[in-house]
Amino acid sequence: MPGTRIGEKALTCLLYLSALIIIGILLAVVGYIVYKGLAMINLDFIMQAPRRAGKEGGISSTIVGTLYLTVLSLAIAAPLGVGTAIHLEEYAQKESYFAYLVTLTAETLAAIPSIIYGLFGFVFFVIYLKLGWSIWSGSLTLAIMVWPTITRTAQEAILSVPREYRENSLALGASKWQTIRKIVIPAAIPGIVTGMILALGRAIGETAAVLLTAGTSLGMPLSPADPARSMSVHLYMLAMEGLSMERAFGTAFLIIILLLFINYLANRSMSFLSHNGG
Amino acid sequence: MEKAIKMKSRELNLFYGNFQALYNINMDIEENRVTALIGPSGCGKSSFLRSLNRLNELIEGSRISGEVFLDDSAIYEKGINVVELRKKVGMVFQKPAVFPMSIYENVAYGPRIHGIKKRSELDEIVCRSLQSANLWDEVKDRLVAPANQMSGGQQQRLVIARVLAVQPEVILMDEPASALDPISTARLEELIAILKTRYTIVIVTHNMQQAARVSDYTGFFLHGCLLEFNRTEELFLNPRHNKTEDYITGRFG
Amino acid sequence: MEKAIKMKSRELNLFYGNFQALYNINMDIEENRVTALIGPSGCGKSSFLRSLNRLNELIEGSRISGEVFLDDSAIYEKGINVVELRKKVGMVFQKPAVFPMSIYENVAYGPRIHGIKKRSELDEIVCRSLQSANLWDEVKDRLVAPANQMSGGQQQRLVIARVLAVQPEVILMDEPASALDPISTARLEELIAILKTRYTIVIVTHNMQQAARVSDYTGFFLHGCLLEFNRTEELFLNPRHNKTEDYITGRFG
Amino acid sequence: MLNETLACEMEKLKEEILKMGRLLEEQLYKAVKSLVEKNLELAREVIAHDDLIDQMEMDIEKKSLGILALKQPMASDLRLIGTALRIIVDIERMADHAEDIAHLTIDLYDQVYIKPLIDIPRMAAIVQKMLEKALKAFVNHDVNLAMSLIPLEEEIDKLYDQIFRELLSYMMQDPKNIPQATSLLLVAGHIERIGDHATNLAEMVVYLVEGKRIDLNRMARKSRSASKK
Amino acid sequence: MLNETLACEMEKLKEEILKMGRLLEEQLYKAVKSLVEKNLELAREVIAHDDLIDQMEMDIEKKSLGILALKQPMASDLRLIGTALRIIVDIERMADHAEDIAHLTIDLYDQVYIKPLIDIPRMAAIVQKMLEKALKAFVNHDVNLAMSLIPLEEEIDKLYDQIFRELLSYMMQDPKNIPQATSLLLVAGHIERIGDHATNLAEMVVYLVEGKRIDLNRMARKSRSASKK
Amino acid sequence: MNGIIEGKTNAVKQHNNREEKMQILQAKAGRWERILVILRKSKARFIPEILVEKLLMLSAVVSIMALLLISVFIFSRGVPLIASVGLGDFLFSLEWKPIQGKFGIGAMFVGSLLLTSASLAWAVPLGLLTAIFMAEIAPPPVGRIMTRMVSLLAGIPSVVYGFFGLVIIVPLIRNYLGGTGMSVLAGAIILGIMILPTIINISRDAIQAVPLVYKESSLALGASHYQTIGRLILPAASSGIITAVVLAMGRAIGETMAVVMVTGNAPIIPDSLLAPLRTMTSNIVLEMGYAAGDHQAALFATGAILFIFILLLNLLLNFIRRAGKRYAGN
Ligand SMILES: Nc1ncnc2c1ncn2[C@@H]1O[C@H](COP(=O)(O)OP(=O)(O)OP(=O)(O)O)[C@@H](O)[C@H]1O
Ligand SMILES: Nc1ncnc2c1ncn2[C@@H]1O[C@H](COP(=O)(O)OP(=O)(O)OP(=O)(O)O)[C@@H](O)[C@H]1O
Ligand SMILES: [Mg+2]
Ligand SMILES: [Mg+2]
Ligand SMILES: O=P([O-])([O-])[O-]
Repeated sequence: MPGTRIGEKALTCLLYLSALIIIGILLAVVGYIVYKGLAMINLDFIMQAPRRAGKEGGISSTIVGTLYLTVLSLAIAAPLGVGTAIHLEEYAQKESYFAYLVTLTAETLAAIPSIIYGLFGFVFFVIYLKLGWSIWSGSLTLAIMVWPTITRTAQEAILSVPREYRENSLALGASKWQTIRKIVIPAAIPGIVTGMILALGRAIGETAAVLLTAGTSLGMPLSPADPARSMSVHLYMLAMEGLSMERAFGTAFLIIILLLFINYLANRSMSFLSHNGG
Repeated sequence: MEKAIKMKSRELNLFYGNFQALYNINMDIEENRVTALIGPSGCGKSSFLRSLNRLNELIEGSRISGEVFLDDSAIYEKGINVVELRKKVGMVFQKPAVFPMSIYENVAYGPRIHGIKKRSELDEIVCRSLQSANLWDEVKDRLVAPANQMSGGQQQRLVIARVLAVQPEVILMDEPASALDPISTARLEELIAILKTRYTIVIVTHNMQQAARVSDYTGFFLHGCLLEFNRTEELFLNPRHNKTEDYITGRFG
Repeated sequence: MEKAIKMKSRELNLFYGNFQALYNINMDIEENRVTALIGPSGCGKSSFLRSLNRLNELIEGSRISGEVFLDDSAIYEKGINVVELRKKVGMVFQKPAVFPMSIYENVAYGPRIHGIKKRSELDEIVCRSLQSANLWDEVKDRLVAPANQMSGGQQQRLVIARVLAVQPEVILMDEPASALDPISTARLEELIAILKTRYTIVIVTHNMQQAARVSDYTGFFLHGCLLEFNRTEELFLNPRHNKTEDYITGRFG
Repeated sequence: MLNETLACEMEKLKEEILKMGRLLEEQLYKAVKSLVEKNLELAREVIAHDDLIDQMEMDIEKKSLGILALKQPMASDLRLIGTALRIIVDIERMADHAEDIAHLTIDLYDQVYIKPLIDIPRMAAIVQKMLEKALKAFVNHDVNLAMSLIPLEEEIDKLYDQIFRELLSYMMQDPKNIPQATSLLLVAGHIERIGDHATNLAEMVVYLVEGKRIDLNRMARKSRSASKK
Repeated sequence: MLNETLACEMEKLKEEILKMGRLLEEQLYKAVKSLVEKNLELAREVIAHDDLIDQMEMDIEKKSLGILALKQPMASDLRLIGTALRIIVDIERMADHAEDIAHLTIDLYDQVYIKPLIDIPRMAAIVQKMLEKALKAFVNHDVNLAMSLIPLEEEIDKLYDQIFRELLSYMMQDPKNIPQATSLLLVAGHIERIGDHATNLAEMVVYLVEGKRIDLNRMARKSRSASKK
Repeated sequence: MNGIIEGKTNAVKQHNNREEKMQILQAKAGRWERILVILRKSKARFIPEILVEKLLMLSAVVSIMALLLISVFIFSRGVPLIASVGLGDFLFSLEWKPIQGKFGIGAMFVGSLLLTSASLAWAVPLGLLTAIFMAEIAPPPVGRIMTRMVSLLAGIPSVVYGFFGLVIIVPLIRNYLGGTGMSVLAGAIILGIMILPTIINISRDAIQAVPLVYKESSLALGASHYQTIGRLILPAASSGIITAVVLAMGRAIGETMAVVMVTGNAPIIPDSLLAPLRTMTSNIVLEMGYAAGDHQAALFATGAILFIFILLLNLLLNFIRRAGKRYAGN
């Protein structure tokens, strides 16, 4: 084949170039926001309540709102998701209609765009269940949204526990639940935790669904029945309505830092737990 | 030198859905002897082995007819405690599946499951089991190390120690050496020779030479039937069936 | 009955980073003969095999010193075309790695890579290679079926057919039967016996009996050294080294 | 020598044993013929050819061990090789006996026979038949044929006794006959022992085929020693 | 019988062969003693015990094949078993010779010996020494010891010739001596053959240890037949 | 329980035959004992086992219910309006004047498709090349670093991307290419960046999942590295790569916030790359805050259309996976 050598050289260049572009994009996005946002960050910005619709003051109430929303949604979704995963992998018959249905459900839920969750949360929780724009509505909506993430990762983690472990445990005279509790879940913990951290990230970043279910109130949320504005919604409002670009940068910076931290946690949990256990 | 019959199967049939995997198996397994099961792939060796401690029940759609006896009690009888049965009839699998815990915890797993909580008691069981599995000297200084840092052969012996810790009477082994290198295999075979003085062992192996080396009795399976069952020496030197002869001389298929 | 030397290594040393995996290997590989490499796990058999077609270069940090000759040309010389070399020195791996394509495409892969485009030509090569690999009769009616629907033994023979399709002169096999059941193994061994009339074969095997059955020459590796290299019969009946004797009589370690 | 398949090697092994057996038959035939016909050439040939048999024995032994080491034969194949290793010991010794007869031929060359040699060739003929049968039984795995050696062995024993007594009476008649008669006695003894070995072979064949050992040789020997007493 | 480790089984096999060898030595000793002392009891014992040797031969053969089938011995182990299979054939035949001597003792029981039996016991003693050495060499894998049988074999051959000639002269002297002398001649012949077999054993030991075959037996036989001529 | 037994015993006492009575008594006592034993045993083992199983099953049921509820609520709100407007008119009419009761989402529909294709057009090739680079070309440490970076890109939420587009991309376009900057181009760039991680991660995983021994076998047949990639590795990973593209497509269609922030949101079909557009998702999020009545229903109808779109994509995905399984996985 003539020209093969030159062709391969060109291809190599192209591949390196595309990798550079990706790195460039990341550096541009993160770098610019960090560069601009860093100037805004101080204790006041974090600790003070927003004033004049966010034009002045800090973002403390949105931080609290975000924490409220994510923790609550995770608390709802995690047991459900892990439970579903255990049921699917350990109890349900693999070929059964029910298992197929659940798997299909998880896939579909994972694919549904967040705006649809927003719509649903709005009609169902806010209006139909009369929860109003509240942290409850937002968390429940987010919980449904992140449930497939948790289920899927937990399912995969459980699936990756070798079949031999179970057989060995059963052959030692352990019951099924003993086997799951003592062997399967400990071995799958790294995957399960990673799934939860991923869900956490997704919940923090979510905007559209939260916007439609938790409202945009800037007041400090005290109970889950109160409406709240999350940091990402706050960023959206600030930017779209051009209220305060500096504060927008500051918020974006905080979101990115939070996510970086979560990303780091996910990596650590994966490697730490897998080294310790697996 | 005839010994007592520890386990026996009578007219055992096994089905996976509509597929019949075993046909009328009658086998007597002598106490304190090694019984080897050989035969071409898919002939039903593993299926038979797993039906000896009802592990076949884990497979969806598997059904059984006929009887299996352990010490004259029928293990498929209603009301039999499967957990008790599996305690008595332990199993070692092809791939050494050590649990992702420390060496100590691996061995203590079974006793813990069965309700032993006292540390001193556990310590003693762990020590005794590891000694019986010929592993104590190699691991006594690192009992808390993760078990999966051991070599394949050590792992397989650890799995055996784990089985010994629940004080079984019969040990079933499904191709326990097929994932091991020749040296580990040799050590495992030595271990089997020692263990048979105290336990009854049934071993499935693809390796005819291995069956010949370790076992006192050998059963040859073909298409789900137990074609020939005899003293190992007889079976390998003077097989009664032509099919057995063909298989062990490698003229098969 | 001495044959020409097809490949030879001279003072071959292989390093992985700082770890030396092979020490001064000198080996003559005769043409149209089967040469078996045996030895305990980690002794360097695979490393030596892979250095015969420079596949070791895929492993990061591997370095080599010394020489390997194919028909008197040094394969580690600068300017040697690695692609050409690997065409001449084919390789079969432990697990039958059929590509996720049809049977036909698997065999046609190599010739296609090397620029053969005409369908009739490809047809002929595929047919011939499958015949040589003793597989034609079993698959001739389903050449377009996905290759991974075949049995393990068939897959391994397909992999061999795929190697044959690029018309190699030497075939390296790294434990080609360790994933196969005894019957497939027997068929593979038969195939090797046929292939050696036309190719030079080097085979790594964990199974001493297999080495004894299939090979004409056997090399015993220990800790990266070629401890003994001799006619298979001599090596198994009258080993010169005590270590060899210990290993083949199973008294090792 | 190429490393070939087990079946192939087994065939070859059998053939070589047959070849060795045939050479032995020839040796025996020639030895007795040389004695009867006073053929010095033939006797020397027999003595020279014994080396061949010894060589064959070594070759077959080596090959058998080679097969054991390389091919892991089992069941009937294994028994065949076990038999081969033992058969060749017998054949080698039979050949030695034939050689000894040839030596005796040479010793007797310059003497006129005190009586026409009739019974010794007859004995030799029977032994030859036994050998033939034993080898055929070996090749064809034919137990019946192997068993048919018992009456022949008895016949041999009877003939030997007869020759023994006859020669003794010759010696008594005339002390000059003594050296020759003694030699002839030894010849008869050698032939008898060959027959004995042949029975051994037959016994091995029975084991080879049936996997069990019956003591043909003993049966024959017992009946012989009974008749001797 | 339990399926045990190879090393263990090999030890046992060696022991059994040794036991068989010792029994043979005993048989030979007793047979000759019974002849010298005209001890009918002892002769009968020898004849009875031959069954034991035959039984041992079968047992060892079975055990050897068992090890081959079950343990896949290699290298020296394999050679040992190949040797075992062959050695027992020789031992069995030696025992037969001893038995034949015992039969001859019984034949000669009612006769007064024409001469004091001196050389025959001497020959027997040497053969016994050979046997002992061969077996010891086998157990200890001692090639030198095995090679030391050559001079002994030559000695045996010389003694045999001497006895042969002596007995011939006795026959010539008095035809009445002929039956007894012939019998004694046969006894000497049997002992000579036992010596021959012992050389065989030694040869096998050399093969076992060195892995190569030298023809001790032939060397000895050649020197013997040379001296005979 | 004692009471029950005693009661029955009293009843039995009326019988004439004493022996019979005794037997019945014993039999009953035996049965009770047995039941007690079984109960005690099952308390120790079987009741929690079954309880746990049912609980786990319940969590699975909840998820199915959630999906059902979502479907029911979205469609029950949206479908009546589509029915009254007519599906064709609703989908393809370009007139979106909610105040006048004209509900045609044609422009938004086209807008969604346009924006999605535009972003896929550049992100797919770039992502695929990067995936190949990471899996096959890059030295392992570089590959590891890039994996971290890509997962970081994936973790950044859409609103941040939207914000970045708003403050960087839009002004850049405005300054160098003209227009307001709020445009198809800005949307395509931001959306493309957002779906890059999906494409890279999944196709890289697919490429890495191709067994090493395939690669070694191919090299041992005398193929060069690029030949191996082109003829063996990419085809073997093809179903994974297609999956990546389809997933990215789904993500692009469903994306809301970033798009809202950079595309200008004019409900018209754009005539150039620099013109603004509005997608279905933007439509919902922009107007949901104040919509009521039919207007709100129209927004739900938009959501329903989106939902159906996503379901169809999902079907496609399943189909690809099934086709992929036919060849893959020994
Ligand atoms: N779960 C299952 N469902 C249906 N058929 C099965 C199942 N497991 C095994 N079989 C079939 O039952 C037969 C016996 O299987 P088994 O695993 O006992 O064979 P084996 O002798 O152990 O073979 P191998 O040597 O390959 O392990 C085979 O034909 C197999 O296809
Ligand atoms: N990529 C690698 N990096 C570092 N060391 C390696 C690497 N591959 C192999 N080794 C070491 O080189 C030595 C020889 O390895 P090699 O794979 O050749 O052994 P082998 O004889 O084929 O063993 P096995 O029978 O287990 O396949 C071993 O000690 C191994 O640990
Ligand atoms: Mg199996
Ligand atoms: Mg290797
Ligand atoms: O060969 P033999 O001396 O035993 O007849």
